Amino acid sequence: MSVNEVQQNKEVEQNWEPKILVFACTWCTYAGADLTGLSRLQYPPNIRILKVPCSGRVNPQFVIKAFQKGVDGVLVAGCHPGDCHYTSGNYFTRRRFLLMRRLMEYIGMEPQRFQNRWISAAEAPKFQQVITEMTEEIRTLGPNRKLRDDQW
Amino acid sequence: MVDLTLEIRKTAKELLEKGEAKVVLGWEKGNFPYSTTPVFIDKPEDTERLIWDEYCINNLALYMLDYKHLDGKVGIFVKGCDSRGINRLVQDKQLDREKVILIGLSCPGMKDEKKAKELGPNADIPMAQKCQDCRYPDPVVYDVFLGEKQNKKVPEKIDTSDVEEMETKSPDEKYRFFTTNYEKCLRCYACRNVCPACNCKECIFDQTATGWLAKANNVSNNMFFALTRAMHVGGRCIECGECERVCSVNIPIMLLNKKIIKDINFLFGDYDAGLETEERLPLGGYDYTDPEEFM
Amino acid sequence: MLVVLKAKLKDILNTLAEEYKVLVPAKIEDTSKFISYKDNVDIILDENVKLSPKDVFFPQTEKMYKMKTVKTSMELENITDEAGKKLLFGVRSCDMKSLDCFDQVFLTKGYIDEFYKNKRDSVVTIALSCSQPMQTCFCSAMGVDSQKAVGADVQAYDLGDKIGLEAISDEGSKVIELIKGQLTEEGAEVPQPGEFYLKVDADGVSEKLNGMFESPIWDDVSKKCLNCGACTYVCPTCHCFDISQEVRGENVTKYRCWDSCMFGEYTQMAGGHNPRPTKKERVRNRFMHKLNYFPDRYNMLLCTGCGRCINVCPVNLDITSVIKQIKEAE
Amino acid sequence: MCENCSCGNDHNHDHDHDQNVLIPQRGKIINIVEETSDTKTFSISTIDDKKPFDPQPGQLGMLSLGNVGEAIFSVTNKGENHIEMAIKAVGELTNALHEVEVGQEVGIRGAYGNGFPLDFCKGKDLLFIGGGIGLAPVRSLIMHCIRNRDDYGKLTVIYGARSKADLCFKEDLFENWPKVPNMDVFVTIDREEEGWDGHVGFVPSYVEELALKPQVTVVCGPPIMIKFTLPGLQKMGYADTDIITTLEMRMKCGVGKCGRCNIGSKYVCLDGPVFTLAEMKDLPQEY
Amino acid sequence: MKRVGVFICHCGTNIGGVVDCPKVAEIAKDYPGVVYSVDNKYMCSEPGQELIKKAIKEQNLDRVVVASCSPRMHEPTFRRCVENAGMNAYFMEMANIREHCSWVHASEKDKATEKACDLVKMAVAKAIMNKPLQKATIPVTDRALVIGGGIAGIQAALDLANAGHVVDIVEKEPSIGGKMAQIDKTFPTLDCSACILTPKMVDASSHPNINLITYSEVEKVEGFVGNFDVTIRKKARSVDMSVCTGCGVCMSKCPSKVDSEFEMLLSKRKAIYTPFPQAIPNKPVIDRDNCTYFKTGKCGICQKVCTLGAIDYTQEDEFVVTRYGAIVISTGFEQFDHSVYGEYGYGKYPDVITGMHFERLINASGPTMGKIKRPSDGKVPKNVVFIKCVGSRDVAKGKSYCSKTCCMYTAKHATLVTEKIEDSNVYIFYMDVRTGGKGYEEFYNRTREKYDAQYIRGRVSKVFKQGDKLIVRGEDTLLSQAVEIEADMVVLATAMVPQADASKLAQKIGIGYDKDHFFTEAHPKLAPVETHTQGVYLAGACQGPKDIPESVAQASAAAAKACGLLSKSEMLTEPIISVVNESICVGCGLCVPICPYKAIDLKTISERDHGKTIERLVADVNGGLCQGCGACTVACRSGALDLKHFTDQQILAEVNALCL
Repeated sequence: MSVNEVQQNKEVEQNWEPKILVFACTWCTYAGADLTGLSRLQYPPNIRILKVPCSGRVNPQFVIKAFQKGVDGVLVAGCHPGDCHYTSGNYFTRRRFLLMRRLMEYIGMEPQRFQNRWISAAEAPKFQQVITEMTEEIRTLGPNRKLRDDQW
Repeated sequence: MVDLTLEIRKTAKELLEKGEAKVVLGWEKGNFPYSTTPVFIDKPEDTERLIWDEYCINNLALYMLDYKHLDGKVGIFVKGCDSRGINRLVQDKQLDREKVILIGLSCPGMKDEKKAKELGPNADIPMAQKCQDCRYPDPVVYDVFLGEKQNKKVPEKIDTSDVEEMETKSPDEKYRFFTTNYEKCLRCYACRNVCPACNCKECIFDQTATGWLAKANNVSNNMFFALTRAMHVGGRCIECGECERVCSVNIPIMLLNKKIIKDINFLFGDYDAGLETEERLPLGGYDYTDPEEFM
Repeated sequence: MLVVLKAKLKDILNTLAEEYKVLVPAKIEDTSKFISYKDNVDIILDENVKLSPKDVFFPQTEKMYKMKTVKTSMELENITDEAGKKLLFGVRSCDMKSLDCFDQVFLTKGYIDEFYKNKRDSVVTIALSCSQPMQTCFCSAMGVDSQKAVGADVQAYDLGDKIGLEAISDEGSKVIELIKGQLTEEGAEVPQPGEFYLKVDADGVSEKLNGMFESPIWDDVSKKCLNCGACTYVCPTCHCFDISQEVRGENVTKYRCWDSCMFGEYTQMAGGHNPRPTKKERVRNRFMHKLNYFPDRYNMLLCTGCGRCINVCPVNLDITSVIKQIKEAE
Repeated sequence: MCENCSCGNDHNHDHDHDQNVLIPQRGKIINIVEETSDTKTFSISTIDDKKPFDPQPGQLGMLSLGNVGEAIFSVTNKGENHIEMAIKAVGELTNALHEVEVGQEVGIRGAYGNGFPLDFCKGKDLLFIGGGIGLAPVRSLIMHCIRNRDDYGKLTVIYGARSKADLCFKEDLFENWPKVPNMDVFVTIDREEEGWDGHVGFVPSYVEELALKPQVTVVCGPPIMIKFTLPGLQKMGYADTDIITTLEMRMKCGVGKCGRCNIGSKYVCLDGPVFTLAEMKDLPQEY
Repeated sequence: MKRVGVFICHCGTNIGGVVDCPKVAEIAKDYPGVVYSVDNKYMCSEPGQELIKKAIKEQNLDRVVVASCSPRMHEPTFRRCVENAGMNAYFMEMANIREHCSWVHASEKDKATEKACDLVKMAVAKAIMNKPLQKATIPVTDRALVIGGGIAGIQAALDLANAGHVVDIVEKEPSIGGKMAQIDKTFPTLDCSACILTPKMVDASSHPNINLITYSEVEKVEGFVGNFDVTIRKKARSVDMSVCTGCGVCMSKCPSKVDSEFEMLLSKRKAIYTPFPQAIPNKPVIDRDNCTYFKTGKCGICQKVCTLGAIDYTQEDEFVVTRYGAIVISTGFEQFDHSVYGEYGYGKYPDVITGMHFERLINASGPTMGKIKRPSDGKVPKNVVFIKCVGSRDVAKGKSYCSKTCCMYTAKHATLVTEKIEDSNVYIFYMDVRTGGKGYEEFYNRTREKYDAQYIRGRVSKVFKQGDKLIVRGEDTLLSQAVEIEADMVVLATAMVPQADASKLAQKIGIGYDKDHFFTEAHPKLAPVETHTQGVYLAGACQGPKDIPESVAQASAAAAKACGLLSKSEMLTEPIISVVNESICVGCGLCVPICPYKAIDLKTISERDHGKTIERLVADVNGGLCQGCGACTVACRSGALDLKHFTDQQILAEVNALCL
């Protein structure tokens, strides 16, 4: 049995639903999510958006912390390179998370659980698609146990 | 090495006698044939305590943090790894290069103290892991150089075969490997405290009120510690291997650090930290042409 | 003396495991410690474990009680230890001595630490004598008899290819009773301890320290210290702890966990004042505590000569050298 | 030696060995008095309106807020069914405490520490010197003396704070205590201030100025105040054994186990917090 | 404990039709800190806002959470609302349960309700951690700096000056005027460039609100919007401006002749010179690199002939620091270095010239007095070949972008050649012809039809010499056949590139620049003249290739923006900025290069440390420059840097709340 399967059975019975945290920058992705709403594009209700001014504000430590506390997936999303409201924040995001993503994968976290996307304020269909796909991927993987601090 | 020991003593003595340095950092013999311990000499007559042998493994660079506010200069003996540690501190603005006198020594590779303890000092003691991986046995910066440089042919790139091997494993295998190792972690913070790149005034792991890391020892918190520290020294790790050497429960810490070094080399171009002090750190900058994986 | 072949040790442990939760010294992931006995564990008998058995009695992180906090209300809920007796096999004299120190701390001076007491009361110990000290051992200098442990329920002797067993307490007799059928009576002698590599003379060190709080040796001793907690965490006698809580919304778990006097934050007060602000004060406190304060308070040294701190110290700050320095100080 | 049990402690205590000393009782805050802008006095009783424990003057209590943490404070007074603690907002827990309202449930355990030497003080004239929040531990003794007025000689209080607004226990200082027979209260603030017609100046110099000479003095306040008061007191002829003060260290368990509050071989939580100057002179200067 | 009030908005049926709002309000009552929770049809309506205000007062609330539409919609509304009730605006948090919930989960009502609860819970957790923030007022200095005195700079300065603001123009050349002064005629009207530029130059020089600081460069820029402290290096002119009358005797007597930059090296100037006769200020400078006196110490003729004693060889560079409220950057462009196109023979053959050379050749006051003559032998060329897109639209060798003006000026050149030289033939090699602009297409058509310019679609592969002819070999891609033209002269339409030191200037000011070193506007559509640094605006070709009318229009736009800023004596700043915890900061400086606004510096502080006074470095955030992106906070390992309103603890509180 895989690390995740060990304690899964119980949760599956209790109608487990993936819980995905989305860090979205105010200017692009958050606005893109707003547009998704305005356009009434439907996607699974499994994400919770946490608004940050810029994807450059997202500390990789937040991601580990979120997994520790019990989310099943984390998406960090911001403006496309070149579109950053603050000129360069997303270039730093890119560097940091290129490393972080590899590191997480390296210690055994499934890559689907931690994703990064550029989603502009105009890309409502992309937002819809990314969320839908990610939710499904994580549903397939099941509840996350890795890094989770559940001994309390 | 005996000759060099004499030269080391002479050099230290001169620095102290002439008043060029207020204190000289080196190594002295420990209680066992296979142990040495850092020593801080401030009197010319004490320079006899200094030695240079195949167990002078400690990276002395980080001690410079204790002398930040000393009026006067510090003399310090540096091997390759120590010198990169010095550069680390200079680049991090924790050390004024003018305030140290670096006495360079070419390192033949130090022996593994832990193995010596197990095998006994008379056995054939292998070279310490950190020295086997070393690519800069000669100091990269110094003011005085003692002995002869080896100009040893070293591999151009860091050996990451162990990292690559780990990468091939399945997610669950990898996770099990790291968690069984970090389950042992005592969080004694020896790895952090010995690291020249860990030179913060107050480490976030000590700031209990902020909620980053609870004191409770469990594998989840320990992994948070491990991953966060790896990210914090990412692009700054000078590969001295001290963290792994000092781990009281033998966690292969360099497997994380080397992973990040490998990725930085691959993603952002080859970079060896601690070779010079002016260049932008890999995580202190960016390039428009960085690989695009975010889609 | 009742003896058993080392090769048959597992048979005995299997028998005992029916009655007790048996813990044995074993290699695990590049280190060694006491772990639950299973058939496939890699028991080590030729040297002491790297991590002391103190966590059996005083876990690194120990849940104390729970609270449920809803708005202004706060309900308390106790946590009960797992039931059942434990049997700790193969504890060395130094580590048995450390339990003596722990008993003093946790069970005397007006207050009994129930968390410790519950665990302590549920453990039966089989001590094991040392045939050959490790290089870093100096227990004899700390007044510990490596062949005869204090406070053990059963004393075991390393007799080469055999192990000799001797019941010490009533609880120990019960243990022997359980395995009697697997033991044979032989006329074995209590073995002589081997030679110690480290020569340490600690006589009078406690008294000497009385006037040495302001001694310049502390500057000297502390310089190389990195203020990590390695020595304190591997030390079988270090018992400092912190109390904290894990908050999960309304549910709060109060726990205690090992702390180290080497950490700056250890004595940091809320207003900002720190009575032991630099490594000099911290290192001094550690050695004074081990060699002077504790003897003053409990009439015994807080060091059992297990040598673990010497083994793990990143900078080879060696307590035996410190003792020597103290004795040589003017 | 403790008479309640065979624990070997050198003073009596009233804990029940069946109860786990590290687990608090469920208590609640029944009253909050705002002393100054950063200090409040909290009255605490158990959930069933009893006194959580019966502290001797000078003893300590461990107070906790469920989701924030636990810290030790000196008990400033006790009532029929409650104890009082004056708490200054300096850290995470104390700041959180300053936000709670009456009715908030808390964890409370104690009493810890030695307390003031009542027998020694009995029948003597007492001088209490306090600065700022430092009056808190002394107040428990003052209140004890007032409750048992006949057991003690003349009571004198010298108290100072930075400004009028920083004075704690104003009602006691200006209303209650001056009415107590054979009791004098002297209050000073550091700097001149509008609306203040009392004494102006630092506590140490006020003590020398007044040149009072009761038999025993209890001094509590910021370290700097104590440091400058002691020479004056010694000049006035107090013996080291007649000068009593309290010490503070970081504490976690309160019962001499967790290790961090030691000064030399003494644990402040157990052997303190009350020390005479004579006792302090035997301790290493590390507090 | 905090007292949080939660207000759930139905937004009619927009939210209420999917999310069970009363249920959310009921559940929210149990969240830590919540003392009041209610739902309402329209929270943003007048009665809705009254409800909030009333609850704040009656329930003694110190935090408010509004769950409704996107904060991008109504955050200002509700901030004002709570502020009116006496609460700090930043104590209000919003949960987006419309765009992010009801509208996207229309068919999953239960799950949408559950999600709305979570979003409210996160907002409550964050609100509890919120700190009161105040907008700060900073003074605004009523003085503008225009960097670059070309047409864009002049226009911006005039607009600002006419609006009553004092303006300084910094120009690195001895005269203002820029590239437009070099140009002969302007398309599509073919009026004389100098005739329309010089009056503007005179206006600028004589305007009481405008100060010209020529032969000067920006050395350093410190401060922030409203308060830029700019250090200007006034290069040593060797001529005392206050004395010189510009009589020109010194220039006529000067024995050193130097190739004139203004004339594209086609004629000579003196070592003491003005770039062109109509220069403003019309006072010379000494080119020290080429002056005999400065080279050998001998000569000194100019000093001798100047009766006013204006020549001063001892002058040194002077540095002046002035405070400005706003900065307009109009540094213009340079010509692309087309030497990478060796195949075109530039440099090898004197008769291969650039468009700018051509401008000087046909200019009546140029080196040939307006006669088109080949540089090599002075012959009048009959066959002239123009090659377009030299450097533009060429990813391999040049720039990826279109320089936008070349199509038009080449058409203009073609017309002029045909007009001025009888029986001449014009051939134009092109990739595309782009003539967006009023009257441009008509002009192009005229060039082709009336002036018979032959447009050949294709690239030139080689230009080589045969006799005194230049053979231009290329391919006509429309006919798919090789072409060879015997030309007398070849004119290259080179790309526009920013000034060579543009990136350095950008770094000094702290603005962004793109891969080609054009300055980056704050938003390509909605803020095309602003930069990311508040108070710094862009005009002209420094932001991207532009022709004259576009440059002028952008200059006026930039001036209008600057006027808006300067018209107030003080301004409010956003309080969401980074802060440094100095007690933790170790002064490593890793945050410094990360800030795109150059808002972080290291400063030295002194403090007591174990009885000793020590000095150490710590990071220092300039609140006027910081825009609150938070990128620096992640770079700070010890967490000494934090972003107000989005602190580590606030974000962690949200994460925790979600996971409970």
